[in-house]
Amino acid sequence: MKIELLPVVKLEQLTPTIYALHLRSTYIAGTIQPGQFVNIKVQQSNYPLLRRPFSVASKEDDTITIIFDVVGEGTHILSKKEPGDVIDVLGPLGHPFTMPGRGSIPVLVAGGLGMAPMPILTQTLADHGITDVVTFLGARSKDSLIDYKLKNVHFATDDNSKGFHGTVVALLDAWLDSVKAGKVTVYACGPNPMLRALQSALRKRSVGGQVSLECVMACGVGLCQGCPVASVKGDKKYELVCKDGPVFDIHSVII
Amino acid sequence: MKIELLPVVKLEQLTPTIYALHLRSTYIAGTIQPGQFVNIKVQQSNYPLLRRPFSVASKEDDTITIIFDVVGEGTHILSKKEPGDVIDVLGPLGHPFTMPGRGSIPVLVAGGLGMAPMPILTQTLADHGITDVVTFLGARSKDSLIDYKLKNVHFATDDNSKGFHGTVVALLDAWLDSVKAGKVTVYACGPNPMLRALQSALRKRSVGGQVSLECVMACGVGLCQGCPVASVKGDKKYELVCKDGPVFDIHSVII
Amino acid sequence: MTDISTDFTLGSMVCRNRVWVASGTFGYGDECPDLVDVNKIGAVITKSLSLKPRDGNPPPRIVETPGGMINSIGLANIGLQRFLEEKAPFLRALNTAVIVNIAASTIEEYKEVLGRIEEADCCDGYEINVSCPNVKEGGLSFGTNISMTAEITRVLRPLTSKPLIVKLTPNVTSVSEFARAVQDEGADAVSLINTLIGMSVDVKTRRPKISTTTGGLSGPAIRPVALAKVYEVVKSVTIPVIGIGGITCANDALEFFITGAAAVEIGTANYIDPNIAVTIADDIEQYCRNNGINDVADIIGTLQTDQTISVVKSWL
Amino acid sequence: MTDISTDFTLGSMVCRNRVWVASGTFGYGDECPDLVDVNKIGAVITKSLSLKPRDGNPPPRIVETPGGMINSIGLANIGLQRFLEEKAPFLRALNTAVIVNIAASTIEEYKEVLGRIEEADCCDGYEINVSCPNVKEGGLSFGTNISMTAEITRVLRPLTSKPLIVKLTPNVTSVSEFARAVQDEGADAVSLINTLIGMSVDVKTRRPKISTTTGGLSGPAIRPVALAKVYEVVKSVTIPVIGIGGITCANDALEFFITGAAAVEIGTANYIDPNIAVTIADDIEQYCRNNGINDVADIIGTLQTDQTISVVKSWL
Ligand SMILES: Cc1cc2nc3c(=O)[nH]c(=O)nc-3n(C[C@H](O)[C@H](O)[C@H](O)COP(=O)(O)OP(=O)(O)OC[C@H]3O[C@@H](n4cnc5c(N)ncnc54)[C@H](O)[C@@H]3O)c2cc1C
Ligand SMILES: Cc1cc2nc3c(=O)[nH]c(=O)nc-3n(C[C@H](O)[C@H](O)[C@H](O)COP(=O)(O)OP(=O)(O)OC[C@H]3O[C@@H](n4cnc5c(N)ncnc54)[C@H](O)[C@@H]3O)c2cc1C
Ligand SMILES: Cc1cc2nc3c(=O)[nH]c(=O)nc-3n(C[C@H](O)[C@H](O)[C@H](O)COP(=O)(O)O)c2cc1C
Ligand SMILES: Cc1cc2nc3c(=O)[nH]c(=O)nc-3n(C[C@H](O)[C@H](O)[C@H](O)COP(=O)(O)O)c2cc1C
Ligand code: FES
Ligand code: FES
Repeated sequence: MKIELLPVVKLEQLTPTIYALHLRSTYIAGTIQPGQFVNIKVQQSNYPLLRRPFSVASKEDDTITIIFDVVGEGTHILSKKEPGDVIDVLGPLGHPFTMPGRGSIPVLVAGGLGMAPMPILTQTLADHGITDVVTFLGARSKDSLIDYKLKNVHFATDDNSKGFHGTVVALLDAWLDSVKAGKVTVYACGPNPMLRALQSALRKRSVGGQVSLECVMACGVGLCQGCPVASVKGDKKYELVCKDGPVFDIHSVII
Repeated sequence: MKIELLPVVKLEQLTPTIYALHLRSTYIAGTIQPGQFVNIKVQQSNYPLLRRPFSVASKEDDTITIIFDVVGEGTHILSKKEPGDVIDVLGPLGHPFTMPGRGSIPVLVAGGLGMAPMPILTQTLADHGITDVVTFLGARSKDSLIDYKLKNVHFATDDNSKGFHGTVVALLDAWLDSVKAGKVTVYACGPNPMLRALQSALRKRSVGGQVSLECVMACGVGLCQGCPVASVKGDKKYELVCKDGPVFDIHSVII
Repeated sequence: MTDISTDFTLGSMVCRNRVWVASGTFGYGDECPDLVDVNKIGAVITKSLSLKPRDGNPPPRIVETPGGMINSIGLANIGLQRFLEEKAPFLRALNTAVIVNIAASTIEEYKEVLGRIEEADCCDGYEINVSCPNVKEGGLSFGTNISMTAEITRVLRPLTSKPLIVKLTPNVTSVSEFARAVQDEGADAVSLINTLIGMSVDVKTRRPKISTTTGGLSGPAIRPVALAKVYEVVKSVTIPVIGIGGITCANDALEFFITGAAAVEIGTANYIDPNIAVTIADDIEQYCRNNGINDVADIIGTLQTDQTISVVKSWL
Repeated sequence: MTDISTDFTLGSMVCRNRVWVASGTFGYGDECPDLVDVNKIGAVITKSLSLKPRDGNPPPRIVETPGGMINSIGLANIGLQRFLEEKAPFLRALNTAVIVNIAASTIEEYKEVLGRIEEADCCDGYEINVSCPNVKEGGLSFGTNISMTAEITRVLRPLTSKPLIVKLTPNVTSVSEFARAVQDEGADAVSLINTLIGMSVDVKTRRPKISTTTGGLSGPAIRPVALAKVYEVVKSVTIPVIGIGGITCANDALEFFITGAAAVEIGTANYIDPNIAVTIADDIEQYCRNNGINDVADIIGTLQTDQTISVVKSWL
């Protein structure tokens, strides 16, 4: 990990509130693994005070991309960046997704902006020769379904504006009827309520997988102990999302 | 006085750090008097917390102009504004310059950004048919001599890069040798050390005048009592720069 | 706009809403008639009034800090006499609650000021600023001494039947003990917090940034401290608690209401927008409408805390 | 770069510079070797260590506030045993001063932890975190009780000849009384401030934003409070005062030095840049060079206050 001032290559607006920010970093592009994140100081002043964590969504040559939704002051400031600006980025951080066992089909399950780590995961799976991914993407409505660089996507929307009418977990669950439990590895990211539903759906079917968690972070590197998630494995009551995660065995954490 | 969201008409860069910001306000342009100021919230967030006071430097039709130097976070943010942005402005505020007595020549004396209220004063004097103004403008170096819309300007620089080599007060003092004390009214604005020198120079010659003061302000409207200046007139020990000033009789205040 | 109950009654004082303006941040209510309809404010609290006029401290009196500001105004005020002559008529004519805030350096001065205002009958209630130097105790602040704070309350209580609000300083170990003490002496409410003691230095000149070296820190920076103090006091008294500190918007005010404040006072935020109290009151009404709440009172003290983990609380 | 004296000696501990990292904000010094050359930090202060490992508090443990953050980590730490096994060797090998910060819930626990670290001889000094719940007193914080704070110092003092620094809490009426008390018991220095008690509420859920309701406020927002407390303590003790609170850059650190701090600790700012202490130390050296100062010590306590107006000070 390093702290670098990265030049903005491009800011792409994907929806009224969702953007893809492309930054140049030979170092991060060369070392990033899917599921890892970067911690961004959105501007030089002390406001906002803390860095903001974002999954690296994809990489191409010396460029990395983050996809973000404007939810507060920090992401608002990011949404005003333009080529010529530089941004203070710390990364890559955290524990990545690992490749599925031989013969296991990777099933990517994302809710809303939980899609962020999926493009680079898809890319990395392909680099490992694994191209039979199945992706399930859910959102409130079709306007927030971002299928940026995703493959073989099944959509679900709460408002029935695209694809399956219902949650992405319900859609996945129905689909799992058609496959053997041992044959798939789930990769998931999304809001906690969705992840809890997913956990119990998978547990019933004894399907395993990996989940990328989000939580408020102060440092992103293990200094503050501010990002615990309760764990059912090992002797520690809590693991740290920033250092031990953000990717965990989906059945090891109490979300 | 009102609080308005004013559209940015244009941001002009006058020097590497000094800008002229043109804002559209029919109301302020219609009511502003020379020496009055506006109090600006540089952006919508709570950072920076307080408004920043700026003299109105000139007006044209429905547009007012402020001239500012980038000295800190607030002015830095202002220097990034562009047409299409709106800025939260409270004004017009404060006690203005008053017109000189009949037959008295207005002598405008400014140090650095103290020139800010002088263009509109020049303009207003002309509107009153007074065109024989003499302006003395001093700065550290020629790069910070802003003679935007000033008339009949005598320059002074500390580093001898333009005009008189020395302070603007020394230049004025020499010039005053050639005029009768009762024949001029001084209008001054600038850093406090300059204003103190000016005060004593004028006192020696029994020349009167008006001075526009600066100080840190929290409210700009008399609510906080945060902007006192010691006064030698009246029964109050202090006057408020924002409400009783910023323009004072130059011999009434202890700067 | 009349569907939501926003009013708040404290003894004989009826306020149209629970969003007030804090002492020292709104002058005597007559400063910016162009910018604000004062009658829409829940209660106008005047700048602290002392018996004699006070010039206040030398400049500089204020400095901005991260998320806040430090002030050392020195309680500049026009004094009782001029207040009664110049301000009382305006305040009496207002169609909203008026609270006179009183500061003093002796118990006798508190009594005299309150007594004379009571005679003039120009307000609906009193707020007592106890964060003042007690000249008889070498300038130690009344407000950091629990028996002095109690005594001020005790001697003032019989002088008025109007609500008596004691404004507490946060610069003490246990503000709830002070709250209980003034409750026991008959205060109708407590308001908190006054400013935290703060300081800032100009590195270039090696001088403090305000003339008196230390001053009072206010603004959003102190909101978490204010909220924690209100939480502490709400749990330990039965009289209403008025929350003050760093409130800039309806959301901030709601944090205080949820925590248990019966009303809030807006301070520093008035400097950015003198109409902010009215805006916040309106926004809270709208919040109630949007959330099916009929009375702002129904929000108060609705904080959901997890009691099972409160034992670990003092470990940070 | 060797022209400026930056070092600071406290008893037997020699620090290469006066910019340290604060407890709880730098782990055990081994967390980000990629980002910082730990040996360039003036002193590394470890996360508070307790006798037994502590899991810490449930999430959420942190929330950002205006200019600051609230935390309630619950003193999550690996406990003495694992510390000695896993961290002590690394710390002993460091080529800079190492200060172990100790937290405990009984006097006996303080003694045992300090005693066992002393045996292991793996540090250059101790910082005692007294902002801990005293289980024998129903969880009241040691640090808000002057006699408990003094007693901790008294019982620990004979156990070590290394410097003993007592870290004071700001959540008291008069922090200088605490400083004097620990000075009288033989503390080599005091450090302050620990966090202010703060709170924040999620208006949507009506729940506190951290699981334990209140937590510790840190960051630039509290810098004015920290500086005022340091000023108060510097005037009343003769032992060195270590300044802590909201320092993010050399200018901030210089405010503390000018006010009289002998060294500073960087806390929250490490989360934004773990190398910030080194940068600040370098920038201060550069500042000295630019201003013809040969020794950082020459800046300390150079504050110019106007004595003639200090009488009006307590009127805000
Ligand atoms: C490992 C990790 C990866 C992430 N990846 C992405 C990503 O690729 N794209 C993306 O848009 N977002 C991502 N997030 C969430 C992102 O960090 C927050 O949206 C962002 O910090 C909000 O900053 P803000 O200043 O705009 O909002 P704030 O003003 O800080 O907060 C606005 C709202 O968002 C909530 N929020 C703030 N921070 C977080 C957080 N860390 N997690 C969850 N909720 C939060 C707040 O509680 C508040 O309700 C990720 C978070 C983590 C921990
Ligand atoms: C009535 C009045 C009229 C003014 N007119 C102009 C003008 O026309 N053009 C212009 O460029 N500036 C003017 N100023 C000064 C201007 O308000 C400050 O430069 C501005 O507030 C700085 O904001 P900042 O956030 O960039 O700097 P900050 O980060 O707030 O401060 C940077 C530096 O500037 C100093 N400073 C801050 N505010 C003031 C102030 N109000 N007066 C003096 N020094 C200050 C600070 O002490 C600090 O050293 C005026 C001030 C007043 C009171
Ligand atoms: C410039 C200024 C002057 C103040 N004057 C007084 C005062 O005269 N009497 C008083 O009781 N409080 C006074 N206060 C304190 C405020 O009423 C309020 O308690 C404090 O500022 C915290 O609220 P805030 O963070 O919303 O400003 C003053 C505050 C400021 C900033
Ligand atoms: C997340 C966090 C954890 C902390 N943990 C400890 C601790 O274990 N022991 C301690 O003495 N202080 C602890 N502190 C307090 C800091 O050391 C420091 O005193 C305080 O944060 C003020 O400094 P700052 O504003 O620079 O952060 C912690 C602070 C934070 C923010
Ligand atoms: S965010 Fe600091 S330890 Fe994880
Ligand atoms: S700036 Fe508030 S009274 Fe002048």
